[in-house]
Amino acid sequence: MMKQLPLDRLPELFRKISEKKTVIAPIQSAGQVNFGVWTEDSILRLDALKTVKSAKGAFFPQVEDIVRFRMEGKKIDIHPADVLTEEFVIFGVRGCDARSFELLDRVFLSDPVDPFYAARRQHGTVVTLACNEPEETCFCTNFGIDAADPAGDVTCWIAGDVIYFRANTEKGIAFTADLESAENESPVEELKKNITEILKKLPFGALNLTGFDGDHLMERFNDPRWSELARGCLGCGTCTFVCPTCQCYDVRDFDTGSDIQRYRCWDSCMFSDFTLMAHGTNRPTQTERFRQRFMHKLVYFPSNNEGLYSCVGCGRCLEKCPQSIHIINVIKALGVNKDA
Amino acid sequence: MQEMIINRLRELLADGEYAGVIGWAQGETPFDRTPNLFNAEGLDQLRYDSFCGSNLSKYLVQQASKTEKKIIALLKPCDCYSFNQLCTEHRIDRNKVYVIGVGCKGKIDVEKIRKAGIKGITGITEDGDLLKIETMYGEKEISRKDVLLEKCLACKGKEHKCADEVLGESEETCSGDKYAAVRRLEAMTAEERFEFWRGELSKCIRCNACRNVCPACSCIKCVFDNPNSGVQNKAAADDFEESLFHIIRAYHVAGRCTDCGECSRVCPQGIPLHLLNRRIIQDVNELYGDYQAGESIGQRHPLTDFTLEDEEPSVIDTRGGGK
Amino acid sequence: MQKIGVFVCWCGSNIAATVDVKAVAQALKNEAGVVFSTDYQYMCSENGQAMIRQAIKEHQLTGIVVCSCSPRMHEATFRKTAVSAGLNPYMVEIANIREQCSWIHKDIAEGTEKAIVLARAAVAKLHKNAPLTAGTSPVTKRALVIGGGIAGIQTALDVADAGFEVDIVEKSPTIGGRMAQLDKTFPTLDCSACILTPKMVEAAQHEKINIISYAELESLSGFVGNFTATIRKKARFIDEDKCSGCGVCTEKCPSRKGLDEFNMKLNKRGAVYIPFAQAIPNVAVIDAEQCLHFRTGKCGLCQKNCSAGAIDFEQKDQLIERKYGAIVVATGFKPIDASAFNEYAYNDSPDVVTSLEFERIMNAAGPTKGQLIRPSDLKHPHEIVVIQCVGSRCTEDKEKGKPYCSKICCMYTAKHAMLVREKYPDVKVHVFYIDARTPGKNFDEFYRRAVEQYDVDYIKGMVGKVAVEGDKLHVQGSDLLNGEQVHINADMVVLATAIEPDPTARSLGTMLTASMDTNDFFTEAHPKLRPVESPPAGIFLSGVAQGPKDIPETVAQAGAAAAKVIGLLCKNELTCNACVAQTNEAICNGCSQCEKVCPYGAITYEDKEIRSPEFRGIRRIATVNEAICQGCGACTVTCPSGAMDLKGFTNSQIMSEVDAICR
Amino acid sequence: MSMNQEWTPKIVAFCCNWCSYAGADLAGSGRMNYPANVKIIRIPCSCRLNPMFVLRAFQRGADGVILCGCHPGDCHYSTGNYYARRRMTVLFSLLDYMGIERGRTRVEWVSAAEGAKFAATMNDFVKTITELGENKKLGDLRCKK
Amino acid sequence: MPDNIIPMLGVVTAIRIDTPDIKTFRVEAVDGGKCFEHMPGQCAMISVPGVGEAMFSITSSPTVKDYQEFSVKKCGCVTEWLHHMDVGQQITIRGPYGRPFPVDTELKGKDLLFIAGGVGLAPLHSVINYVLDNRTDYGAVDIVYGSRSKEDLLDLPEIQSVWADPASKMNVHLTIDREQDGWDGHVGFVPNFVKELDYKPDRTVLVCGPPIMIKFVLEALTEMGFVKTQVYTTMELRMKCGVGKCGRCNIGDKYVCKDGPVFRFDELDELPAEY
Repeated sequence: MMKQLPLDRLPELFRKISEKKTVIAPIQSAGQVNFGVWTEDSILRLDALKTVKSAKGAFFPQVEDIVRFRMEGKKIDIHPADVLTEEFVIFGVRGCDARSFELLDRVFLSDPVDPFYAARRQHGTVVTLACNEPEETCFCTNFGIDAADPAGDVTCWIAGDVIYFRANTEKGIAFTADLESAENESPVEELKKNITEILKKLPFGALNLTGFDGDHLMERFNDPRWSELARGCLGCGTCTFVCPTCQCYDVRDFDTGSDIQRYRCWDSCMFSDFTLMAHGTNRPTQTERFRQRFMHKLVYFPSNNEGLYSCVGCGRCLEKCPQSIHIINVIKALGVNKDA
Repeated sequence: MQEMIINRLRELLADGEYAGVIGWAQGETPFDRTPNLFNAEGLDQLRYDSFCGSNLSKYLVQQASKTEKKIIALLKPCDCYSFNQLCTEHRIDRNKVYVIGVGCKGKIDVEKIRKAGIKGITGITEDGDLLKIETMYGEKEISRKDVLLEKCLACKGKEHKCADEVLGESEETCSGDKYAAVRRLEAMTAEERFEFWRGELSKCIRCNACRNVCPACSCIKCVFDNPNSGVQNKAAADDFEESLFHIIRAYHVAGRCTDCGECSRVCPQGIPLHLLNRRIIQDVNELYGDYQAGESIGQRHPLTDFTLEDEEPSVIDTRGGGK
Repeated sequence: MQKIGVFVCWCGSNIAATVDVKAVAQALKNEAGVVFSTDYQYMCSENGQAMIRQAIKEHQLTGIVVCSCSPRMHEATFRKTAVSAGLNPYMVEIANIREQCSWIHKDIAEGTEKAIVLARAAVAKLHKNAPLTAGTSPVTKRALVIGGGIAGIQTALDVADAGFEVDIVEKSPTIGGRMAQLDKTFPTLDCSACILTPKMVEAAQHEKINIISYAELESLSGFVGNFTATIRKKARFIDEDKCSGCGVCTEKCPSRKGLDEFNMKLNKRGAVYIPFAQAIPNVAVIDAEQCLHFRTGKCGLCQKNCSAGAIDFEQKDQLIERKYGAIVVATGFKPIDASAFNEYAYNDSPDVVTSLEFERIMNAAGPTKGQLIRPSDLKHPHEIVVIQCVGSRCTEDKEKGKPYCSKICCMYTAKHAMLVREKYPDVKVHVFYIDARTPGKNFDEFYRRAVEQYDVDYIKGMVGKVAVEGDKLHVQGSDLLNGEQVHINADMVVLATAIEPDPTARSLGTMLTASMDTNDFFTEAHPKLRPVESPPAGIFLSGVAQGPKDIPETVAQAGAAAAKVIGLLCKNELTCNACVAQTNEAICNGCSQCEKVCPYGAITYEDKEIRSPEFRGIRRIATVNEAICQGCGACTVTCPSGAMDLKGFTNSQIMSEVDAICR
Repeated sequence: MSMNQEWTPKIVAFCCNWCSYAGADLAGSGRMNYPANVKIIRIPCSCRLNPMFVLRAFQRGADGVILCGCHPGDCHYSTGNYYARRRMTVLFSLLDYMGIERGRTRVEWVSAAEGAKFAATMNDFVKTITELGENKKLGDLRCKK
Repeated sequence: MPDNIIPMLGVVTAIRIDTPDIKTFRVEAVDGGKCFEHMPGQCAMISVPGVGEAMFSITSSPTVKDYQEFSVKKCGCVTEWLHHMDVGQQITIRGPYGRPFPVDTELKGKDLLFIAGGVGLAPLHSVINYVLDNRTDYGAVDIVYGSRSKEDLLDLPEIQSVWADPASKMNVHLTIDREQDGWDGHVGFVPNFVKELDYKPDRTVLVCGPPIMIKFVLEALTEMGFVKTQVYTTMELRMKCGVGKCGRCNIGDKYVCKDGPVFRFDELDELPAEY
């Protein structure tokens, strides 16, 4: 059974939730929309289809302290950072980003479980929002994601000036408990049908992913076209850092003067120092680094995860790559059908 | 013009004297233009049109040293400054590059079209100053001059400062006072300026796109990647580090930045990074005389130079800002 | 990880009165890497040093921090102490807790706290120290003196007397320079030639001195102790070995159109000439532009008449390449061009002459054989006006004059006036002056003699205009003391023109990477403490090339420069500065920015094979010549990648200090 | 330093070895008082001051940074302070542009003979920084205890 | 307490200088005893806070009850720091990580041949001592070990007094690259030495050393009739997390820290040659 709320009363809802929980939502700041903590002064932008950064930061923040060391003489004191204990709601997650959480779970919740991530997952409620107007860069359809009916603890639809809620999980039921029931669910059905029609028109909506799997690992890896594809790549981390599924991280120490703060932060396999050791690196040129990123998404990850791709088709890399090199290029260039 | 360029390149590439051409290739969307190296066979993939905004000069740092043969580069008038600067810094061997200056009448920023609320773009055609945009939600129109890249609004003119030959016509697209935005910031109070920059820089995700695209940032190993530099850092852990990265970056390119505007073009978060560099350029010009980095090869830039009569640092107290 | 010892000095009560030295020593014990920490009454005393030595050995210290007086005081002492205990001298850091702490603070708590912070900073820096060894480079035991005037001759003689080879490169056909052109010298009024020519002869005959006349420095490479110079010896079309200087050729030469440079072009000379009677080398030279043989292919009278067969029309410029350990710049000066001062009618009347021209007119070997006659009509003048400061102390028109005082004009003007009055008491001499500047031994007495004994008419004021009126020169000036306009109908006007560096100085300075001031005088390495050295090591300054000066000053400076040269050449090898810049080749971009800011030209570039994780292949890399680098660090800041670092003051050392201070 | 102590500014003074460090020594031998929160770092020449050191000091909690070098024209290395002058002008101007209080950075030329000037400069600088208050804009929060 | 990111405390209780650039550190928990149990071939992350964290293979055998040892070659900032520390220094440690040599399964009952070069002996050291302590579980054991010079041979006293002791029933063959005074043993490179020793291809081989040595050893073994399923090695790539999450040390779809570091050569054959 769905719940509903007039759109203009959403801030009221947020206000109420934020008495007990942190609300994270797409918020505009300095001209850009990103997920951020909602406050009364925030500019909420539920109409923005894609935040610049994906929603993954809510569970896997770009920087997080993990442990602090205090050194004295030959002695070391170890003070692990606290894991999250407060509840939060992340609101307005799109179907693609919602899928990315499942993919991150595969990494961080597999044995041994990452305590920081696990705590965030445990305390976070994911409220997703259907995409009324998908864009040409969207290709979530390739990965079995329904932008018209996204997953999450709660699914929302904005139809006209009403926002509809459907709880999908226990957390979701708790979230929607106080909302009034929807009188009529047909606007949602109408909207879904509409969206489904638009999704059919996506230019990259139906990619051929044949041959991207563990069984063809060596073939894909040894494809001679990688160097051609990677030639324009700047080796920046834009694609990685806007990507909802990229999960590589680095662990670093910062000397604060009084102690050593160890933190982890997002890293990118596109960076030249990613695998650099004292005597060199096993990925010396951008070609190898570029290949690594896409092999991971399209071959290695599925090989280890029952064929599940580490891409959700959000299309952020299509929009943000400074030189317009992205996963579509790779899929189209290396796809098996081309060889056939 | 694209036809003309391809024909000329076919001629040049015919006898094998050149290792290839650095140009723009057709990407997957109608407006994706990806830098690539072309040989004679691949020329049909080369595109030159209003979407070729990226500056190709930095690719020559690697390519020109790799090949024995000369390489051909397609450079727009503004790209030539970066090219000259890289030659000055011995990062490109001028003798190994044949520069074809390609005409430019301003390049289109697709991001600006999106920002104007046009969604689901599937095609763009130009009709004089009018852009006809096909989208998944019907046809839209927008004025070309409203969606030019930010860098085109600070156009340095139509002259190619380093071309061995020039193909096509250029037009200056400068929108007037290029320091207007800098002055607007200067007119604010220190507190307002601080808030402005904190707002902008807090968006930074440290993707390094600005650095990696910047023709002045051609270091073999950047200080931010070097564990021994004392500032090595991969993610901004707090406000300070967000600023630190951009202050140091702006300072490192001071005197060498040609104001090519690539940093702002590639920033996924739309941070107006060029406003940092432009302020330095403005300072340098006002304090030490007019200087345009990359105007010619072999220049000595203002921070590696001095006069006995230079202003004292306290001059800043009396200039703009300082409130 | 270092094993560090900390030694806190009381300096009697100098430190201990306002810093709790025991507390400092105690606090430092807890610093990472500090394995020993103590305090003592006088660390610099023999007992204190022994304590340090013992601790180094006993605790196997890798470095020490001495908290004491300024490093400017005892850094060297403690470095020696460290060396004697087997430690590298650069593993010593000083925390200045006296001058910068105990002496400026009164509160013990405050002073102690600051001393601890300063000591911590020194420990933090020391953690990043590395043992340094100063490099060495060999010394070529030969000096090059550029310019053969009195400065160059004197330097050459002094250096040669110490037993070192010296080459003098002189651009004109003879050595002697400006001093050879002078008639008498102030304040003794002895004959210039009489005191100069013996020196010239001595130089010529000195077995260690090699005079390369009619030659100029073409290029210079290398660095202190190891310069390589290429010298262009211009073709003089005379075989120097054969020519006996008999002068027959000069008499036979049919061309008489040449202007005699030695006599300030006041008279004519032949196309083949010997500049003056005592020229050294006493060898003729052919002016190819004037010589009929070169212009028409005919003539050759000189060749026919030369019994020595010394005339060689086929002679070509010759390039001599030679290695030197030291270079002395003694390029001297020239009077400025007076033609810019037409308000004094210099261009309008031959009777308006410069002082140096006047000097030649007064000289017995000069164009008038020493007769004071007017150049225009060869008549004896009765009234002479001297105008001082022509082009000197000229601040308003930089194109025309010089902002500096030429220093010698007041004195030579007094000399001229005196000589005229002495020889021709009938001639009235008026001198217009702004200030009469006569500091110097017996100088003011000399000037007063001119005024008082010789009745020279000194008028304080400037001349507004000199106009040619018939055969007279109408001088219109102001007398500031009497507050009136002065009009004098003079027969001759002498302009006491400013002097300026020789025109070749600027290009020479560039060649030597020696810095110059805006007036093209060579800049000394330190205006007070190193007045005869140029900033680049191994380049020395002698004479007016460095700034206006008179003959005794020039000779004194020439001797000083020689002493510096001897000090350098008597070493078999040079110990370089250990704290020099160093390139990390793995990350050097070869961008050439560091080279631009190096004041010593210590940085060059080489294509080198690089094997680093980031790059494999041949790349342009900056190389620092340790023998030249003085360790200022300008390059390190210019380097964008941080490839350039300064040993002893590395980026990480300074940052560690910053961190420790801000902790 | 304990937490409950009242805030006093932290000042880092970079002094060139040849003039200003000697000037500071002279101030010391003349027993000229200036606040203890000024700590001097010796560098060979003002041109050794890398802007990164300035930022580092602020990061680590400095409230003011001052560079002292030889007077223009008197540089031991003849040209170093001229480069330093341009570099610091551009850096300070950029910091100003980014909204950092102008007074937090300063360059002062102090010769080896100007002990009194050194002390006076430090007194004045400490006064300026005290008035400006704590450096909140450029500090790294992780370095604050 | 979360244990895969947060390290535990270890204290260095002994330091042995093995070669000019290799030292062996004995690490115990602060309260004595081992920090954790491990199997031969597994690794641990050792870190010096503020300097960095690095992965080292555990050199001591699991059969040692009281401590673990690490042989560390000086090559980067962490190792540099470790080489400078004194006994009593605390460090942080986490692990064990990775898949060990199959000492209790595939290797059991087999005739073993250990081939090591330089510091490559370190990972095998653990296995050899484990085998020695369970000597009856295995057949013939041969050890071929080579280094640049006599001084560069790791653990020489132990090799000579324990491994070469007839009671150990192991054959030890040492070689150095070039002739040297005071060395009367074999001279020559390891791969050639292996060929000279002419083993029958029925051994199970454990090889570790510099990549170039491994390459030629593998060629030699192939020539001698060995197949890849008989040969094990350990890999080393840049690692950070140790648990296959940070995304750094993969070779194809395998993570060295989790699926390695021990690999059989036939397994590597199915992976991209990106190491």
